[in-house]
Amino acid sequence: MNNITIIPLFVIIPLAAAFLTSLVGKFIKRSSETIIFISSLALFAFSLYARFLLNSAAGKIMVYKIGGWMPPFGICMVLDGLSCFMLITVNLIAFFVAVYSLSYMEQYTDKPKFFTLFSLMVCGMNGLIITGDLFNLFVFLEIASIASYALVAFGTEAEELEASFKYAIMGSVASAFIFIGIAFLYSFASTLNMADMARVLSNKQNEWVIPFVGVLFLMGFGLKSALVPFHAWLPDAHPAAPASISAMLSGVLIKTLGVYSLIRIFFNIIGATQGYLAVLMFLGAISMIAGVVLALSQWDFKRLLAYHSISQIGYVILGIGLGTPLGILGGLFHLFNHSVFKSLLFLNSGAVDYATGTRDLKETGGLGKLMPVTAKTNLVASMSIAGIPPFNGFFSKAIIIIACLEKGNFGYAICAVIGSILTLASFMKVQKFAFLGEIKDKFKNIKEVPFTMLFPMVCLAVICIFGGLMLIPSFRFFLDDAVAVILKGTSYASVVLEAAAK
Amino acid sequence: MRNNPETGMTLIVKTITRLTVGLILLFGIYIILHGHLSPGGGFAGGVIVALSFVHLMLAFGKDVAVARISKNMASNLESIGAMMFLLVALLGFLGGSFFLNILAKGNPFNLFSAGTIILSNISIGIKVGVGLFAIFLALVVLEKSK
Amino acid sequence: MILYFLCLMLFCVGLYGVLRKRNIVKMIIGLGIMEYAMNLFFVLIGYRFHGRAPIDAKDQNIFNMVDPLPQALVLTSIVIGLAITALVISIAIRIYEKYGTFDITKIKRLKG
Amino acid sequence: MELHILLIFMIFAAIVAIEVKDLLSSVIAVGAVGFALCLAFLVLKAPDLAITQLVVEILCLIILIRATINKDLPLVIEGRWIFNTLSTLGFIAVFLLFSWLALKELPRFGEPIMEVVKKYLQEGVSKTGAVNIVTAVILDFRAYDTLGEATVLFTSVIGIMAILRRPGRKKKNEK
Repeated sequence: MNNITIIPLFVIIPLAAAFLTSLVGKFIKRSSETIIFISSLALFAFSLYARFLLNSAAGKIMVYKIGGWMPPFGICMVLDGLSCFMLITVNLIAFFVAVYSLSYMEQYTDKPKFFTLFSLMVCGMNGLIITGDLFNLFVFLEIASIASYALVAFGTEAEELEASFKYAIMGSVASAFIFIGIAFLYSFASTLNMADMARVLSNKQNEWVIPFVGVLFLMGFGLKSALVPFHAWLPDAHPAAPASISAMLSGVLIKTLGVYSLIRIFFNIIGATQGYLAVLMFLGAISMIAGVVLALSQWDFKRLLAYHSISQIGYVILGIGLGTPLGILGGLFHLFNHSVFKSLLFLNSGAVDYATGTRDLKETGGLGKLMPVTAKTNLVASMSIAGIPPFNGFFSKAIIIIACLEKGNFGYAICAVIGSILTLASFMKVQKFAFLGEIKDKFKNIKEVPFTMLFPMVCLAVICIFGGLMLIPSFRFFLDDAVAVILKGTSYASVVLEAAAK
Repeated sequence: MRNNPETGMTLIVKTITRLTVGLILLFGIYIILHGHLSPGGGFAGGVIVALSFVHLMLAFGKDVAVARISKNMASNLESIGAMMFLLVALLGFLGGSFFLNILAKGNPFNLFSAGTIILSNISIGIKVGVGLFAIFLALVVLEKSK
Repeated sequence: MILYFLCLMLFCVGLYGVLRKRNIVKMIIGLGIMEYAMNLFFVLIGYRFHGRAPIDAKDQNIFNMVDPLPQALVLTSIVIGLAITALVISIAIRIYEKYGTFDITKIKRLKG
Repeated sequence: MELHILLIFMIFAAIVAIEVKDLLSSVIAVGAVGFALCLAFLVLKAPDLAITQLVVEILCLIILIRATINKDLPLVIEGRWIFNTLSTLGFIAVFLLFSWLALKELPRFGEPIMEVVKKYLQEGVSKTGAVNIVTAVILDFRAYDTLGEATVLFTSVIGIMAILRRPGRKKKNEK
């Protein structure tokens, strides 16, 4: 057993948890809760430990060869700065959401099935992040997607089924585009390993193949990450799911399936040219503005949050599309921050729903006095998402805007500022109608939600407040290593292949 | 041809089914076990096994098939099959690596060759066979419970 | 070349069905056709003229076989397609039960 | 040549399946596409896939017919707006045009590069002991993919059972 054995554990633990939960969950009471709690805690601990191991690894990269086959022949798992960053984000949110679900899911029947699907979704995301093989990425993307289709429909009410159907159809079309793209790449390069493919592609002349494949992947992963021309499923699917799942979907799923895969393929395999970056920036800016404008007119708490997810993903893509070190740093930092505060907001909306039974902002009001913890954490999250200093959202947005100015893209910088102001406006509405003002008669006797739901909200709010500290030099390695991987571009190939040869 | 899920189809269909369903099941098992020697394998064989149960159910009605394998049992068996495959994968850790094929490879062209491949095929076969049957059962039972 | 193109045309027929049909079952069928087309496309890529099926025989040498890797990948992809189709059908059955129709224009509780 | 005929047949059957008014006929037509695909796999020297496709197709057809039989079969009147149809067709035309350009640069049909695969063919039998190279690939060289595949099916079974269960929510005990 050496250090490297930690890598496959990120897939084995959630998979074993899922199988066990579905096997014993029905017979032994509360066993599924215990299994999921232990497994998600273990995953979170292991992801931090992996970060610790990575610091001491040579070249800051670890490669695990499955079945002992050398990379172009077998499948390998790669743990580098970027995947470690994503692993920590995913498992952090997954742990808190799992704790929250312990009480929240009491409203629904058949908890063991919920936890099985939840665990499979985490397994799919972890597998996607650590894999080093293009087809394997597709397989794990499908695991995470199918689990999320089923989870969106978990309440089996008419709206949920309809949203899930829409999501499943659009998601499957996206997968089909991705699959065709992989087929083109396989035919052209005759290999599936990502590092090997990057090596082959950089030595091969072509005119149309790579741009065409790029467009296919942009459509596929753009659909998965809900960039604006492809966003139609998100405002239905995210509100329909149970609140804890909305937090997972908005918080990490669209980022892992969409943004991470897009970054990995465009920067590390195909090699990002100015053309791709310009397209990414344009889509990011459009999403940023369109999402927030659509959000302004919403009265359903969760639907409003869902539109804000589109807008915030726009910031992430804009930052990464800039292609400068500062822009990528801002984009990744915003990705992490958005995971934290958007999950927190969805958990808040779930708490409001749990206590009052409604999500309509016109009906609620004055909840601040009866649910003090929910109201305060929601205030923190709202200020974060609107970019008020000193919360974490301010720092990442500021970095993105500065990076825009630095590169001379004043138009995009102004877009980002306008988006931020509109975000503030729409969250002031949430504060006013949900938590301030007069309380309605029928909600006089509601109580604060149970402890297991409060604990994750408080923890996430604390991360929101102190998230800005990640920028001080002694903690920055967490972000800097991820940025370094992206900036390395297609020389990713030689790094991975060398590490594998050892 | 009335297709009534409670009582099944006519006598002719039932008689033919009684003759063929065992053969179909046997063929599925053959395909699973010979996955490393001939076309087929755990997945195709598993679907054939599932189809033999579906066949039984369409001909004789729901109750006869459910008497042989119920929905709960199907879903438990599926979890067990999945666990088995994961265990085969974990077995590789004994030799040092996830999914390492550690058993003796044997002579090619023999039934007992290819190390862990045959174990993987069997576990996938169980998993797929009962899993797909569980899907079918869930869909049909639901329709009748209205 | 012509074969690849015909295969992508089949893909587009399925895509048209998914995007333009207003009946849930028709959309599922369109999805199925897309899955057939993409599987066929991948296998076409691995075909080799005068190749043999990738199964060893005792007396023949093993060269000039068709590419086995796409076949292995497509096997996975067929399973994924089956899984998605079954899931979507089960959602469709529940939707039918709630609304009594497969027509998507009548199923409009959600506003886009 | 037989592949061309099969593909053209598949395209026609697919168009029939999409356009025909009756749902049951549509399901039967899609079955025809599936069985033609099975034949195409045989022509392409992929017997494993042909077997799998055949049995999967049968199962899919049974499930689809189960889902559609006795359900609203009459005409489906579509809200067919000319603009939407034209834009969809336009998108498809652009897609096909660019795919034509990209396909020209791929290796020609029948002559794959087979860079990595050479090793599978040469050492597959001696290293894994499996005579069927496809099985050797899916259960030894790329067994991790197969774990993923089994998990996909498992996810789908659990998901279907979760969706079909009833009731979905516990009754709220009103305060």
